[in-house]
Amino acid sequence: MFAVIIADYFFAIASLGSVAEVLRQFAVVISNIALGLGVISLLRIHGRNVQRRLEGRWLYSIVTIITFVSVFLLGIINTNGDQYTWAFNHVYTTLQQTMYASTGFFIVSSAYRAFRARNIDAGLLLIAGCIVVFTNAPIGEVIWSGFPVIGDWLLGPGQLPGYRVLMMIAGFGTIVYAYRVITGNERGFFGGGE
Amino acid sequence: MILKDGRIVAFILLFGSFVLYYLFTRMMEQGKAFKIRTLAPLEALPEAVGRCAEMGKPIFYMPGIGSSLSLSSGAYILAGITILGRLAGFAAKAGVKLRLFTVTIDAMPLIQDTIKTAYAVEGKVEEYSDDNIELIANQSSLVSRYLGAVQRESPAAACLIGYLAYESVVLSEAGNIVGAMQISGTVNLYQIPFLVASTDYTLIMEELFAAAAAVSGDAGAVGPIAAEDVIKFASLGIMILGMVLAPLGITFLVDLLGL
Amino acid sequence: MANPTIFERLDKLDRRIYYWLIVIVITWPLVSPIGLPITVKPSTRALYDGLTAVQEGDVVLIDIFMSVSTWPECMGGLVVETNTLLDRGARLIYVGNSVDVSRSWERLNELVPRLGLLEYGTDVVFLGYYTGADAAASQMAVDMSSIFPADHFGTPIDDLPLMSDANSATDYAMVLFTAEGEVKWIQQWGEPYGVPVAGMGIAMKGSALAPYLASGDIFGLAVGVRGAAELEKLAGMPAAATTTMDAISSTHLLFVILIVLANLPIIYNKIKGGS
Amino acid sequence: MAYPTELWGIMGLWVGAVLTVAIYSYMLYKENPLYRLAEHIYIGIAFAITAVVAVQNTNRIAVTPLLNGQIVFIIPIILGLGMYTVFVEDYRWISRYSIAVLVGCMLGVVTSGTLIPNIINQITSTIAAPSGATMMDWFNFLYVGIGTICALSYFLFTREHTGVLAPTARLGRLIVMVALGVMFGNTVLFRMSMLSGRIEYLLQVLGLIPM
Repeated sequence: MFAVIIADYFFAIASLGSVAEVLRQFAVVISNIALGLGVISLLRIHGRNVQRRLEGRWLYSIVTIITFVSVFLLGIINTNGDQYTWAFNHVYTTLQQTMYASTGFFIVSSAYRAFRARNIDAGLLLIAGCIVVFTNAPIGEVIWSGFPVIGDWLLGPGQLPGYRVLMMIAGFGTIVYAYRVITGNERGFFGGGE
Repeated sequence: MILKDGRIVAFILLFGSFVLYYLFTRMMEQGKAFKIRTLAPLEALPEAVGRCAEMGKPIFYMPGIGSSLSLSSGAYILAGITILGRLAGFAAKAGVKLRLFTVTIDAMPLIQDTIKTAYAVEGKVEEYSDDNIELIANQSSLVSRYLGAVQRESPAAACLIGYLAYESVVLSEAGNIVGAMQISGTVNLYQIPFLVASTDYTLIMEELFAAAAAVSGDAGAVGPIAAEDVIKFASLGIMILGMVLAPLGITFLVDLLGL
Repeated sequence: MANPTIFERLDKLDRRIYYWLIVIVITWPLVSPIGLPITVKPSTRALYDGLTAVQEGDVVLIDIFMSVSTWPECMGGLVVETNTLLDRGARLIYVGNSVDVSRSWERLNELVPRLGLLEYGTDVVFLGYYTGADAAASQMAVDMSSIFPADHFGTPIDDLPLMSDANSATDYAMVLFTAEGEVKWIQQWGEPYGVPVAGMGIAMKGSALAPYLASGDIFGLAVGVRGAAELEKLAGMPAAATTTMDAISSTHLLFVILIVLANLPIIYNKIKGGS
Repeated sequence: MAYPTELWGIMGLWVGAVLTVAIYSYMLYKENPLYRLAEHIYIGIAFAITAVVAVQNTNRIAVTPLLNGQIVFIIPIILGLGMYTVFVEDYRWISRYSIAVLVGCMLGVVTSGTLIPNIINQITSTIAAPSGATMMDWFNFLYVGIGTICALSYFLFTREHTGVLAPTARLGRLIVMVALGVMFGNTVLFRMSMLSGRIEYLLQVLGLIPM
């Protein structure tokens, strides 16, 4: 699979192109079907909790299972139905946004507790970070007009070499990774971890 | 030429890399030694274990969230587990209790096996216990479990090495509250700034892979990394040359790379 | 430590006090806005200039990668992009890589009512959700209809006149990403087919995409809610993102104050120990 | 959007508000049953919605074409279902074929896409002379060029950082730190805009600010 797609990228051969096209389509279908994997593991974990009447957990696990089953059935019957849309808009959307935003709290408490200039490296990171914070917030400019000037430089050329290298490293890493998977050196996929 | 326009350099880069990886792996198998350089976070592992031994406290390990089967997180979780093997060896030797928290169901057998082997090597297999390894259902419950455990058991050191997401900031803060020495490492770019600012040592991006390769010492792992260095040297050479040529108005190298 | 009381006390302060503090500093400016001025960054201007340079009838692909959780960050920018492109007479095709993309589409329609007044299928199409990341993007570049045999509402793609003009990457004048997932467009559309790529990223993209911006792989970028507010200013339609900026100012100030406070003892000790 | 007037709409808003408060009660008060309830509802509904979308999509892009006579789609469907054997110890090997196809395709697409933008374009744009000719342009050119070279030298893994590499790798690490600092600042912006979005929502539900 790898070879066909790579070859299609480099060589202008028509028949190869259509094989690569079919393969890519296959990959899309498989990844779609695989979305259900998480569901099975969810039902297994919570099903077990209920079965064992795990103290303080099993009632909640029932909530999870009931929520899952009812919303899933509603959705399968009619995705545009009122109940499904309602659950989607008001329960799912809300929880999604809320959970995602909750790290905002932790960042602030960590700002006092965890972010210390332990050494020059961390110090530099914190200084650059704070300048960017004041560049992003309009108040920075009010405090000192220099913040956005330095900040814009940091956001442009300042961070560029560092990021450029992190990106190149990621690129090199991908190639090594591809090689290791193809040659069977990467345990994760084919060794299954045994 | 059947090669598509503008892809010649990319072609050379990819297949040149593959050939080099193969050659270096072979060279290693035939006895040539490549050494991965000293990585401070890796060197700090014995210190962390020593601290725990002195204070009579446990050490915590978190190999990250996600699935070891996934394309985005798999490799990093496995790299974290390789490093775990080394740490478990130190812990077994010093008699320090190693506590591990994970959500990665599919890596559980591997994790247990890795730790058990490390204890067996030190001849202390009877000190190993499955109870010290906790499997937790999902990311958020892992966070709350870890927060609770840190408070109750107050470890003297903690390692957060693997594929980390938003929990990195929360867990490292928890470690700082009890004054644990912390070693971290991930390839999730968004989390690295937080780890650098809040833990003592951090493996940045590919350092995690290099560290895992150094620990395993396996030709299939170290060889490609050594070969990659050759490619990096070549890139460095091109950039240095290019920087000298640019002010002179010579665009030959830029044009060449555009092929 | 020389002055242990205040720092030690801060250290022992219940974290909940910090959390309540945040709630207060966010709520306050929302209820009574201050309206601090906003200056526009070059990358945002480049994006806006690119949008206004679109010709009438050009087809633009918009990837709503964001999930509903990212609305506060990116919806504002998406609204400005949509309005600006519609002003230029562009034809828009929306896709999305988040399972809740239909919800984002509905919200966009609420915020840009004239989307609903356009002739669906000719001027605008909502193809809906896709999965398969890079593989999908690379497949879309050669044959849109293989990934989307029908649009989100089940209309076969052959019945949508717009789609017959826009079945492969070369038919598109531009790809705009929203929130994340931009690299696949750069790698699978921009690089091989030369389709201009730009968009509205979550704030972290301001860092992650800087090299792409510098190397010209993307032509413009609005960074986070700040970028959205800048777009709103450029387009002269202040909305949600502009309102949020005051809360951003207050929380950011709190954040920096806490970091400085936390590091004062370290700096103090260094100076004392050094001399 | 105006404040809803019909019963379901109002109820929806309030359910949303209660759930938001339930989640934040963990941070603002402490871990409690209300939080746990919200957490478990979230896990359930998130999976339900993912599953519904997966079914719909598979239907649209594979099952429908299959029923319309494109027999070839039977292959990915079988491979996809094969993934589910990971849960059955004895048949786990089947899933490896599915994973192999998926991983092979993904790797091919990702690797081929990464070469030019991630590596070659980055080298090219480092050594391309600046377009402007001001002092600042040349200063940036030098800073970016030297910075990139130093930072890359930090990521050499088989040489110790001694000799020539000692100063360059050190400087390289500091340059990476600057980049990470910028990322740090931007992340703060992201988190805060998310959080203020939630608080804005609560204030809107309470009617304190307009929708």
